[in-house]
Amino acid sequence: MSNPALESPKPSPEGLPKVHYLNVDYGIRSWLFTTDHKRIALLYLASITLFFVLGGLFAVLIRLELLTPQGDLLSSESYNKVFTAHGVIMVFFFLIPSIPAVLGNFLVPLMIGAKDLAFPRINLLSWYIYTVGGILTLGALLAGGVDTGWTFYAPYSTVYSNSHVMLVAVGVFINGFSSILTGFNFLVTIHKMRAPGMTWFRMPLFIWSHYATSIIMILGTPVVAIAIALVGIERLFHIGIFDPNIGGDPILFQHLFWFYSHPAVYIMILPSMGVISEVICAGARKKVFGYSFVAFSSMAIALIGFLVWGHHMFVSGQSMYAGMVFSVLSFLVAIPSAVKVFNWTATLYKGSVAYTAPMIFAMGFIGLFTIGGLTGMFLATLGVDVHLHDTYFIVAHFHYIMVGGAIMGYLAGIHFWWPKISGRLYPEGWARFAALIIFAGFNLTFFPQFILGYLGMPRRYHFYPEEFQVLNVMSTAGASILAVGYAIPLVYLIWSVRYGPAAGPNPWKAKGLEWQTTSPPPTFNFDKTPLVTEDAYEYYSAAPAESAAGLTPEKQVG
Amino acid sequence: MTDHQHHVVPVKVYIAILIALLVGTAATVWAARVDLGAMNIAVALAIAIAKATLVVLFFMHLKYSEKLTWVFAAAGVFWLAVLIGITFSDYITRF
Amino acid sequence: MHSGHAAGGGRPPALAHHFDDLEQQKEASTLGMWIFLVTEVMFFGGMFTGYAVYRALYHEAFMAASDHLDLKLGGINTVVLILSSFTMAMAVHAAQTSKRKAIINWLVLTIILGSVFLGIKYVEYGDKFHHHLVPGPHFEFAGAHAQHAQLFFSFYFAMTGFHALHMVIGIGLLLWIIALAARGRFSAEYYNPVENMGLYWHFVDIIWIFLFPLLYLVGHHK
Amino acid sequence: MSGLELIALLQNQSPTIPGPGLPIFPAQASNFAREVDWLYYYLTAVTAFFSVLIFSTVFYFAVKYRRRSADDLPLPIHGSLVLEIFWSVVPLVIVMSFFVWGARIYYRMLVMPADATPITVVAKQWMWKVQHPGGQREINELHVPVGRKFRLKMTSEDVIHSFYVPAFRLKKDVLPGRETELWFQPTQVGEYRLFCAEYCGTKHAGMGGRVVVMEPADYEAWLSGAPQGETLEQAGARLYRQFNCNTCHDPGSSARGPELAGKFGKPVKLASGQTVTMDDAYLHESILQPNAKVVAGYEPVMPTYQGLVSEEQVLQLIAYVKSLTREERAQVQK
Repeated sequence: MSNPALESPKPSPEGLPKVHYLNVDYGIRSWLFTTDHKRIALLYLASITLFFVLGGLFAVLIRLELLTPQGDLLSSESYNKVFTAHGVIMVFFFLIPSIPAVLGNFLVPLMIGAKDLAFPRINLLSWYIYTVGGILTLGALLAGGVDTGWTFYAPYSTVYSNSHVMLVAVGVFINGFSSILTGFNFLVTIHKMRAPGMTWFRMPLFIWSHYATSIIMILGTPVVAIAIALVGIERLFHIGIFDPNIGGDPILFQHLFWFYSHPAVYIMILPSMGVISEVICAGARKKVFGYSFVAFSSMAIALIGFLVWGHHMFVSGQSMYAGMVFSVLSFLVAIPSAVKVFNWTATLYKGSVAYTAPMIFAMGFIGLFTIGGLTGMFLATLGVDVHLHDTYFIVAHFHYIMVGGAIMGYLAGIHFWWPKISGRLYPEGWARFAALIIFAGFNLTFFPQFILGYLGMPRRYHFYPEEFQVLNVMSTAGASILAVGYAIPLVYLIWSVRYGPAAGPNPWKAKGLEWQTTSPPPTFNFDKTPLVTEDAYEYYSAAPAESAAGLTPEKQVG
Repeated sequence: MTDHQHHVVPVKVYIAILIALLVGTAATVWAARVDLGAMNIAVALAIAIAKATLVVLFFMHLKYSEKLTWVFAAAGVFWLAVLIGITFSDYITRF
Repeated sequence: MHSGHAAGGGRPPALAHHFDDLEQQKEASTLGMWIFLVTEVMFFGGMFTGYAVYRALYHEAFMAASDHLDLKLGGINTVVLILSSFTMAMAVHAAQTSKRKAIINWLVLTIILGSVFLGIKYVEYGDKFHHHLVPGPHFEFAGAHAQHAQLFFSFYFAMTGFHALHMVIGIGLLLWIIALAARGRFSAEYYNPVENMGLYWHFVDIIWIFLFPLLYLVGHHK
Repeated sequence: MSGLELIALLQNQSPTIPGPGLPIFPAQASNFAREVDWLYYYLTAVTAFFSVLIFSTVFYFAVKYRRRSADDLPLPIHGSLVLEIFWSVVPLVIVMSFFVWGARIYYRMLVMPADATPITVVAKQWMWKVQHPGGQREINELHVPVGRKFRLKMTSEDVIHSFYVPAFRLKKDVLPGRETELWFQPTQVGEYRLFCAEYCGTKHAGMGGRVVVMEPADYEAWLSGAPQGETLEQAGARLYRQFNCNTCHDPGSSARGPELAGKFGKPVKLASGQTVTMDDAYLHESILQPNAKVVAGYEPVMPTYQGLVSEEQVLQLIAYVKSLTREERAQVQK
């Protein structure tokens, strides 16, 4: 192609390195007993993709059911189980581990110049815990499913539901520990394993966002674990902690649940924001605008994000004054998110913008996240939330954040680092096409749901009044486009593992330590411990991109 | 910052802390038997916090640890306070 | 941030491949343990929050129900646990001063004290079963506040149950540490596992330091 | 056409439940609807403005500063403190305006007016049971006259439900073991949908009905024709005798329990030394958990009625106890 902005990365003439983490050892045991963070990242990639496909199939069932108002495809019981399965799988088994456990696992040591995470065996353990939690949850689905919604509200979950609540509760409880272990490993690694010269303010923003995410993981997850454990205990032994018949308060469950589950939204979006910062800088070949503001905004989101959980409870019977406190705090958490969006946009200014697939995903992210974030304002606004709470407006809003935001970021990251992960280039044209299809399909699926919500269609409805049908048909049409959009990358990425041309160490000519080692990297990441001598994203520097690497650590004063 | 020589706490200190903890236990049992009204719980918690602080500082060597450990220990306490405090902002203004 | 030492001389056998030196390894392992304990604080924190809410709502009932706990056994258990914390601290001290035999002796003492604690807990639980104080369909509570007293006992069993579970896990880990110590793995150079074991054990002690007054002592003043 | 006219056009003014088609806004049928909509328009305008701003800026930069050659290396820009402050403070001011306006509406929604007529609503899987103060009962329907204020006193017999009327822009969770309230003043005659908005089990989607707002005259006619049961007070009086409450609580009885006449709304001294007001919540608790707050001078001998009386019956008993106080006052005035 003649347009340099549309140029694809050139295949590397040298081919793949002789020995790298993928071919250093073969056989199933070399994977199941690996302690290499990169291999564990791939184990996660495989399991997460499986859950994504499964959760997606449940989404397809939901959209097909809602094509007509009568509820004629599934029974109400099945429909309730389907949307619960969709929620549980997508939240706990796809979104929360997605970027941290795959890209974070792969890149955190590479980006800070470490040989591995601080606790490689605990890292592997976290994948096994995730797998056990996942198998239990799948077992519950096979045994007949669960119909509480992913929120497990008491007393429905503790007393009234006749489905397999126990099994799913145990599955989610166990899975929580995998998330805790991942966060804990990142925190120690980022604190203690940085390469010489990698000061805090030279760290890539991806690392900052993972640091913030890890804080949420270790502080929030135990609380939801105990909340779900108490639901399980109440179900099993009739030890009623939330039981209104003995004076228990079901709203207490909501407090404990949302103390984690609201910050969990930031577990999903913060890593995505980290990816976008990397991709935008590489795509515009320019230092990020306002580095420290973007870095600190991640921390601010993580910290303030812990103080806002009660905005899920404005109509729950929580006190009015608590509602007002939660509302004002919720508005505060919007500011750092806005700061990020403005800074990304400003980074493009006078840059050298290439229309690579990761960039198209990233620009899509900025747009969809902007809409998702701004519609969040509607829900933080007390008087309007009373009307919108538990309607399709909420459904649309959080899909804009979690699908439009988190998954766009995930796909941007997977494409951006695919050459590093696999050593090969994916077909750029197909990837751009997929990005556009996903963007279009996504908007058609979820924009009509904002209108549905303001009209008053409640969520989790198996059938609905017929005046809502036109918008639901639009949504289902969009979902089918979206499904095709998600299937395309799955095909060409797998194809590229075998047939893609060799990528070379740095196909994007990007900055960052991960691009200074071979693609795929060797088992211990770097032949020599790298020495960092400049800030992140110093594209405009006298030294060409490659030469910063390879300095021996002896030259560093200890 | 911190000295990287691992600090070995003298046995004397451990024994002193042990005695302080046992005295604290006796004190809290004794205080509970006196009716102080609403202050009973405050006294009990104050003694418990004092005992826990001794354990954290000396048995767990926090006193001799690097600043970062202090930060994480403080974060745990702070977030627990957030969880309890903000949850209570609902309950105390509800009725 | 660590400084990159040249890998001159042999690597110590206790040094894992991805660390530069023992100092970095020890710092990472200690920090990791503290972060883990922070998650434990939040785990128990959820139950403490629930307890605090209900205690504020049903103050009288909680006082009445607390009277049904055995203060004597609870008090003895508190002393036992504090002693075990002391023996654990002494085990770490022995490791720091490379007294290999003493490490094992102090750890065995810690296990014995921990088992005494669990034994007494078992007696207490049996007593509650006997008197129908276990929440659920067979719960019986004489006097006022029968329903809210049930909430108190729900918290009693949930909190002491999770605490006891931590003790059981702790005793299992102690056995493993003793096995390592018997093989002479610990010295003043390298004793991270003993130290982290100590941090865990002391944390479990701290939880009890709060559980004891909150559960056993709320009702006994008259 | 001005923007406001366009909004008015899109606003579904149809007085009945709309048929199939593509409506954008629900009808405005309560005192809150108009203001909630205005705030919604404001939020929508701000959202549209910033979305268009970000979209078009990203698009413009992406085209204008596209990569011209493979070795392009643009000059770095490190940032600007002034800009960072600008784009932190401006959003902060805007969101605080959302907060203040939203909180004002919320406050008015949650503070119950004194002159509102109470209606009892009991939710159970999967129906709404409504009882008017005159004793009329309805299931999954609520008839109200236009212009009068109503106050729904709601409770659930099983799980959490949520009473939601989109045309009123109002919603409130309905909880087991507790009473929650909702008030409104219908402003437009018509039929509007009633939904359960909190997931409550298998037939959650079917737990709906309609709210019928009528002209006052039609409402009177409906009242007289509606299936009429006992009033709340009558039912309460019957239960009061049926459960032998009178043996302990009537004046001159063996006086094992405190007298109830004339006490409602007044302070009660408790055995614990505290003082509480005898209100709905206190009576509710005292029926289900009699020994939680025992009146000073009495033994905790009353048995619990948990499981013996339904939530609805508790409300009937409370209504009867309240009526004892009204009668007392009436007699004094005579």
